[in-house]
Amino acid sequence: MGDITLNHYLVLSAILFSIGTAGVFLRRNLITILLSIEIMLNAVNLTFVAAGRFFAAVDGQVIVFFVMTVAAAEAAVGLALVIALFRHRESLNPEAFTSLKW
Amino acid sequence: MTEYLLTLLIAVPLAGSVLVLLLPGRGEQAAPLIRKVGLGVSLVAFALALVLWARFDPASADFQFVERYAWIPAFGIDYHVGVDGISLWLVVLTGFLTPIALLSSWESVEKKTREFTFFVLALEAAMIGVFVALDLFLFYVFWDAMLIPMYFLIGVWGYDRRIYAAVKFILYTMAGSVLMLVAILGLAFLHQQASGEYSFDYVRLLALDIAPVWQYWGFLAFAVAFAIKVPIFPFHTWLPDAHVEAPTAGSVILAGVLLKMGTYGLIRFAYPLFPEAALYFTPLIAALAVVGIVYGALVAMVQPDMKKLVAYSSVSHLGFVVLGICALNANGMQGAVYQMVAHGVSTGGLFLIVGMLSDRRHTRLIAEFGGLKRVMPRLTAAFLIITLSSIGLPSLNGFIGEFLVLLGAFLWEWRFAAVAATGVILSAVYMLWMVQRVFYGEVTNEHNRALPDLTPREWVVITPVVAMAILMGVLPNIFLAPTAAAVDKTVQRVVQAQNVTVDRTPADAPDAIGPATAAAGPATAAPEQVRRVLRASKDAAWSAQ
Amino acid sequence: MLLALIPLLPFAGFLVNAFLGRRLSRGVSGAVACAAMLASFAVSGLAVLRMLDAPERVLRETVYTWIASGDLVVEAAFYLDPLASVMILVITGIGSLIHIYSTAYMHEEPPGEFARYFSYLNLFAAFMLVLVLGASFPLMFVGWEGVGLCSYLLIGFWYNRRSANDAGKKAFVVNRVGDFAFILGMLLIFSQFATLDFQAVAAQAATRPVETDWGVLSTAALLLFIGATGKSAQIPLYTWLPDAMEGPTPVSALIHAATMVTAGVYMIGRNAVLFSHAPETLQIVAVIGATTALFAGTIGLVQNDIKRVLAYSTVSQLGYMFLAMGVGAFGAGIFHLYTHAFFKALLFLGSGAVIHALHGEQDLRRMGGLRRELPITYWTFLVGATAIAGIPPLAGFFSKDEILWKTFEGGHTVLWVMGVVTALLTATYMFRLVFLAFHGERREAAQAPDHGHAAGAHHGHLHDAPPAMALALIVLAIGSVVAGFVGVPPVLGGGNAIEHYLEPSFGVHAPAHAAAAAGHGTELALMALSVGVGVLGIGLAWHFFLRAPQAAGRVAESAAPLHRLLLHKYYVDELYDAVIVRPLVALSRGVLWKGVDAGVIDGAVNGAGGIVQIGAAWLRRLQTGSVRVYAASLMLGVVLVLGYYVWRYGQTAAF
Amino acid sequence: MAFDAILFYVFAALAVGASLAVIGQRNPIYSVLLLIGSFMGLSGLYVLLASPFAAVIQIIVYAGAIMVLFLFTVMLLNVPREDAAEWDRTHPLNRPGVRRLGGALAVLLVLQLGWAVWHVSTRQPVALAAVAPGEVSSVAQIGRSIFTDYAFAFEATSLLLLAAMVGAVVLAGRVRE
Amino acid sequence: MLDSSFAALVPILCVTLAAVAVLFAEAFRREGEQMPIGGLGVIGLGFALAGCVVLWNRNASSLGVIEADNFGLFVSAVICVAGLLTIAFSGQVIRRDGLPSGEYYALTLFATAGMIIMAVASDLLTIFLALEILSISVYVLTGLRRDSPSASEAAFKYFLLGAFSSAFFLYGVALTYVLTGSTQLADIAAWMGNEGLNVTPMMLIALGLLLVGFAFKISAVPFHMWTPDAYEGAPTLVTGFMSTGVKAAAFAAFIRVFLSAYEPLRADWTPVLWGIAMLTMIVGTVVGVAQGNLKRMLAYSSIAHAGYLLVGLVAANEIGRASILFYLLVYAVTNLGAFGIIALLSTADRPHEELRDFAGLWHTRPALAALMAVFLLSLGGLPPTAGFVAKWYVFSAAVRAGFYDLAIVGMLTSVISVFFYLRVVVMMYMAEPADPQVRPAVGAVPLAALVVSTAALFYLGILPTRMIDLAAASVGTIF
Repeated sequence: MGDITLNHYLVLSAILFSIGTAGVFLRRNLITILLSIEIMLNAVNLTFVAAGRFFAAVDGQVIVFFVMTVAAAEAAVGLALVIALFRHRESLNPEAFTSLKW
Repeated sequence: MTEYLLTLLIAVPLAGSVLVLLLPGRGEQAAPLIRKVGLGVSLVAFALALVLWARFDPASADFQFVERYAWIPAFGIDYHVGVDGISLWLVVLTGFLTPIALLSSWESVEKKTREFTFFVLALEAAMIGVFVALDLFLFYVFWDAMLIPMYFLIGVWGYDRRIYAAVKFILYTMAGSVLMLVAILGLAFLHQQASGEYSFDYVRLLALDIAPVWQYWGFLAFAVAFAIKVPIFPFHTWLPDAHVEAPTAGSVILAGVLLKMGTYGLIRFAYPLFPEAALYFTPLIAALAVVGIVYGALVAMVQPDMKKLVAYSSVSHLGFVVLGICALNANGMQGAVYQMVAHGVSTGGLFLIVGMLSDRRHTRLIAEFGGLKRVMPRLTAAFLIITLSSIGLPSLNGFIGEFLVLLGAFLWEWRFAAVAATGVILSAVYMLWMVQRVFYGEVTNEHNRALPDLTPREWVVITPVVAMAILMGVLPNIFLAPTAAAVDKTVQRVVQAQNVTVDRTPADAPDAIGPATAAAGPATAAPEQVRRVLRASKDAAWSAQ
Repeated sequence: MLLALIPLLPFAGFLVNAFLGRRLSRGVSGAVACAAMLASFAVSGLAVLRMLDAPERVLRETVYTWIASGDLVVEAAFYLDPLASVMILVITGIGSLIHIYSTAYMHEEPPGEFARYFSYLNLFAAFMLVLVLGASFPLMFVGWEGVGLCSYLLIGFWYNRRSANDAGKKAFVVNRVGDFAFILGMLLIFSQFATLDFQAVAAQAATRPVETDWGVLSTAALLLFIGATGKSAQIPLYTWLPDAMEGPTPVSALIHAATMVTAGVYMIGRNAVLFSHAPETLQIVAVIGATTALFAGTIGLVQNDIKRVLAYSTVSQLGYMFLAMGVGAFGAGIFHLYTHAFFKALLFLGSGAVIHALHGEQDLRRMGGLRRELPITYWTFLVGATAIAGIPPLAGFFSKDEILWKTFEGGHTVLWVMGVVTALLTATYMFRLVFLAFHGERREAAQAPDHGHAAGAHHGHLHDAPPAMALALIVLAIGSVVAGFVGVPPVLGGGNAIEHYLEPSFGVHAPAHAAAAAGHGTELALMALSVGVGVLGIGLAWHFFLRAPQAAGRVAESAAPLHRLLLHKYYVDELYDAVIVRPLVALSRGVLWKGVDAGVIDGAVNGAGGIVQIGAAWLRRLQTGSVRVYAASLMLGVVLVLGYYVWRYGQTAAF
Repeated sequence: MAFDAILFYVFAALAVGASLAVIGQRNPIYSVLLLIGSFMGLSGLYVLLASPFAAVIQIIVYAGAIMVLFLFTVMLLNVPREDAAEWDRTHPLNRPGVRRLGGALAVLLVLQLGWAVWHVSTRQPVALAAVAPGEVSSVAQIGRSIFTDYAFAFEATSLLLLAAMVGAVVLAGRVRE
Repeated sequence: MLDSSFAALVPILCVTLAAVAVLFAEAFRREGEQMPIGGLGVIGLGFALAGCVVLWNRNASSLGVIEADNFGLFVSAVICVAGLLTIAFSGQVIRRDGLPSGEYYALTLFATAGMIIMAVASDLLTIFLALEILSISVYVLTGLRRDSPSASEAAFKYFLLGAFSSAFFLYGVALTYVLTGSTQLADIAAWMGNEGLNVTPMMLIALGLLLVGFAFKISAVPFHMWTPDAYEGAPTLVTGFMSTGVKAAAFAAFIRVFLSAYEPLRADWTPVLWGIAMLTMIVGTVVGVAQGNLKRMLAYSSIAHAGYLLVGLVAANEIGRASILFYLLVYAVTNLGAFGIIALLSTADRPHEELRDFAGLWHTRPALAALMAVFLLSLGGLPPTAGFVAKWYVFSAAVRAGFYDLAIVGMLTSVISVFFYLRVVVMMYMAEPADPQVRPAVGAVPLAALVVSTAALFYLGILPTRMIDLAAASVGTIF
């Protein structure tokens, strides 16, 4: 324990990242899966901010700004796709969308 | 013209193939014109091949008509072509058989004449390219490029199981040749390590001193590629399928020229480039060749399908060629070169006639025929002559090659020759048995009663083949003489490498059979010495295993 | 060009008949063929005369270089020496007669077939002459195989007869078996002497010591001899010859009696020096020859087909010749070859005349009493039979006796006994033939004829040989009488001219002559013995087949198994069929083709493709369509890559 | 234990706990809301890291805009709960073994990442508090940085947003006849 | 200073402006009015291509994150060619399929811009943003056929996995930043150069995560699972475009990152890439054998080709880099040609993408069949097409570097791949048409594009010297 070092943040972000990855293939709801990806991105953001703090530079936060933009863009497109999918199948279960395979 | 002769030989059929595509006319309306143009182009190519022969200097062992232009300089790849005595005849043979193949399909190809002619001419260009290429990259390009037209010829114009056969043909051949490509690349980089620059040039690579381990892998890669093409037992199973399913023209070219690429490759590339490895593997290859001779003959004997029978007979005959190469002496290798051409003529002829029968009856099963001699005596006579040439009747072409090969092999290792010579018996068995069942006896099948004899066109197709078979048998020296210098050079190269690096036995090592007496004269002394060195080294190679 | 002309003339005849035959009438075809042969005969005579004038009695003509490769140089060269001269005269002379005979014999064939027949016959003559005149092994081999080819074509001349085709094919294939050894022999010789020219080989062989133990030359000679057993129908490759009787009878006379089958003997004579240096091989030759002679003679005793009897007789007589060669009596062997050509050709042509008269009937059991209706045939046939039985002063007596004497003189007592027994058998079966065919009464009703076209003809009046055939018969009969006089032995006051004439060809310098004088008494005694045996044989035949025909039947019944054995030719054909042919075909079809080729090799090839297909099908199932599985796969990849790094770091950090 | 440290653990626990709850939650609405909770934790951590800009946009942009978008969608589609139809429950991928495998992969990833981090930590055990924050907290500096050093990235982002906008419209919009 | 500073952006700007212009044009388009919108794209791409030519050998650099070096320009040019070909085929197809043309072209151009940025970016963050630009555009393009369930499904799968993998990639960027304090490739390279001998786990993990991100984009095994589904579901032309453009861009960045920034860790990434290359070649070809849908088959083929390209990367020598460039160009032309033909033969209600749909094509459309055959044979690597030279080039790099195993496996798998390419040829040439189906006519522009592509393939196959020299020059001066 003791002092909080960069590593604490890195480990925390690793844990969050892994939670996100687990969510991607454990959940059976497209929206939750998208949320899981958001968790992953946030975990990365934490790393950036912590590292920026460590280097005493603003780069970390700037990058986080861009990552959030990306997240927003992904969310927009992702949700649009979810809507499109839902129109076809009335379901958000990923297992309902397996017409393309093999 | 001489300085561009080889390029012309490649370019003329190629240009002809494009020309055929561009000829006006829709569908089969244009077919008569296309046929004539195709035939004309192939005849021009043949004429060029004859010019090549006429201007060829038989005394020289060097490459002639050499052309060399930088192609991909970054890798030392040149457009480098030339012929020597070994490739000369194969070029001429290609030129000889292509018009015949086209003419043989005059009527039997009823659909897509344009594409058919295109592919045949493209194939001719690629085949000539293979035989004249002196840059390994160029060689490989032609080698692989040749597969495509052949694939289409089998697959589109073939018989019932044509697709299986075509795919098998192309995959089998490619599977072998890609390893060769890796070896070629390896060679180029070895050259780069040795001299600082890449080179795919055959002549330069010959000067390369290759470490034994590279030689072994390189030789194996080359040899497998060529063995599949030849085909050497047990890589032969694509051949019967391809032959049986191919249209007549395809079979003729396949048997007549394509198979020779494998044996040509062995002589031109595999042996001279990797002499030590070649010597190491030669007994194995020779053993496979001998097995192929007997095996091919035995399997041919029991085939119910004429084309398949002839196909297996090719396996047997090509075994002779390979055995001749393995003998590594002038007789054997000259015999091999000769046998390549002879086999091209006679087996080509067999396929032509089987094709004629097949055109008439739409079957090639031996059991469907019988007693045809009564109905079509002329065709029978032609078939008989070609049969006899195929089974090696002296005074026809088959004998010379077989005899020289057996002689060469005997001088090297008599056991191989002894087993191989049984092929002489077996070829008579299977061929004559087929002749008997197809042509002799009573006409048993009503369909055969009214078959027409040779048409004028078929006369034109078959006469050159028969004439060639006789000419080659009666005046073989015309064909042998130009090969002598080049063959000697090749043999010397392989054997000398042996002398330098592997052979540790004293020069007067006792010969198992006994050397020629001094009375044999100085003329024979040098080959004898070579032979002796070779023998000793072969023994060493065996005992080393 | 003189020598080259000899084979070229018949070859020209062949070309004419082969290419124009269909448009020529029978008369023209036959005339062309006969003219070609006669011209060749004339040229041969001319050449022989010129040869006799030449120094060392040798003519050599090089036309061009045929094959040149490495140190192998084969010239298309012809070589005429006394040995070859005998042969070419026999070939062209008897050949001409047989051509003439054939014009009548084959008259019923349609013109196209007639021309085809003569073209083959001419081609045969051409090849046979190449065989004889060739100055080197390969050139001889050209003729050797060429005559085999013509034999094949002529045996199978009636190609719609299955049995004829089978016989032709069998002849060719069995010959090929011999050729296989012949080729190896050539190769071995080349490897030893670096040449294949007969003279050069002989010259070099002469410098070698005689191989008292088995050696290279013995092997070479043995291989050549195996080749000869094929061509000359000796044990074990004789089986094709009796079947070859399927061909037209003149063909049997020319090819399967007078000329081609003697090629083996000729070849040994041609290589006498080589064989002389291989005494062990000579021993084998002699034993094989004597055995064949005896063996074929026994079979000949019981055969009922007139031509088959003659065929076995030929095999038997060829055995004699090999016996002679084997005991080193090359001259005697060639002498017998020469006399045999006359009387055996005569016998065959005579049988042909019988068959011709009976419209194809060949079964002795349906003949009898033909003496009255076919007088020319009968008398000439009788001359031939007497000659072969060894009754002096006919040709057969001198040559056969010479062989027996040389055998005895060489100390080969067992072989001599076999020879004498064979002589007895020869006389017996030959006169059995004469008595059954020409004496007694016609027995046509014995069995239903199985030759369709022979059916209606039996009761009509039989025609004796037409002029062309009669001419040949008579000339040959005269030959059979007088041919032997060139070889009257010294003991009977002759000079044995032919053997002296031939000696240079064999390179043998007559070591036997010194001892000859001492054995005169023995020689005379043996001569008497062999004549006696001949007479005895005739007597036996007379007893069993004319005086008391039922006695033969009784003997046959009392030794039924033996009789059956002989009738079925010792079951050798069946044996070959069961041991070689069938297993080979079964092996090829069942094991090699269906098993190895289609099963193992193609199985492996297709199997490789199959593995890819299976792998594809399996891997493809992983692509389930579920995005979560895809994510898991991606994740798995991540974990594997990172895991690899963990592992890798652990590896390096350990140090 | 310093106050900073306590706050760190509290926020970390919030972030991790909420995140776990997000993926352990069948109702997407709750998931979205829980994720916002997680973002709060992160925001707190950003404050601890002397990065107020990040902390603020985390709340305003992320929680305020993006998550609202999610909420909109969830409500628009009206699928409050993860549907677990019969075919889904019997789906091979929902067998416990497969699910455990998925979990195991995640755990493995944690271990791998953690391993890497701790290996670093043994070498650089520097307390962040000991590092002078410098200009990290200066929003002005961030603005300068964005328009100078990151000018291209900024422009690229505009491109990204334009593309996403067009994309979202074309995907979610009504099908044109 | 300013113009030189913005010079490197010219190709990007051209494409972006074209995209914006397209959007404007679409906005002002009246309902039902036909507008040659594609022409705008052609102009933009043409100028971009011209910009690449002008910038050649200038080593222009803009804003510190864009390096218009020859390497980047070569790839940019390849991407522009891919874009041009796509647009050339598009006019007819989108009219027929009723796709929203304005959005289609705009997104295609956005994606192209993203690709070009990715090819020339020298900063990890920029690369990430470029990746997102192109990805998002392509996701949308994939799902453009909203009425088609499979298109939506494909788009979503692609999107989800793409987002998933870019999170990994981003994490890799973050860890790199943690280590080095910078996202600039040059800085990272310098740092790695110092620390390279002293490898820490963090470096390896960062490396691994970046690798995963790239491997996903180039669809290497086992990160390939999205590929077949996305390729099958997407509109055919989009499939062609993303199989070539995305691959080219991703490879450019891959090479740049791994051969500059992470070059010092080569010993660490070579074995992993070796394994991935092996797996990719094998799985791609083997599974391709079992496909009956042409688009899906070409998807697996594209996986296999990614494997061959990886071979060049693993070899990592001069030849390897240059060969990748050459290969990308050839692959772009070839693959787009093949997909173009599939697209041109399809109609909205009657897709022409199953193997059996091609039965007897030769009889009804000999020219198209011949062109298709050439493309397929080039994909299979048979001379005298460019595909052969490309493969030869890549494998010679492997042999040069001593990776005989890769070369041999590559060769053998390309033989297997010939099998499935030939299945199409078999269908076209050796099978009779099943039912006399009406195949749509092909317009002049697409046909011209196909013919030009074919000519280019033969040109590059027979006289590759110039292009090989160009490719070699592109990489010679950079890394």
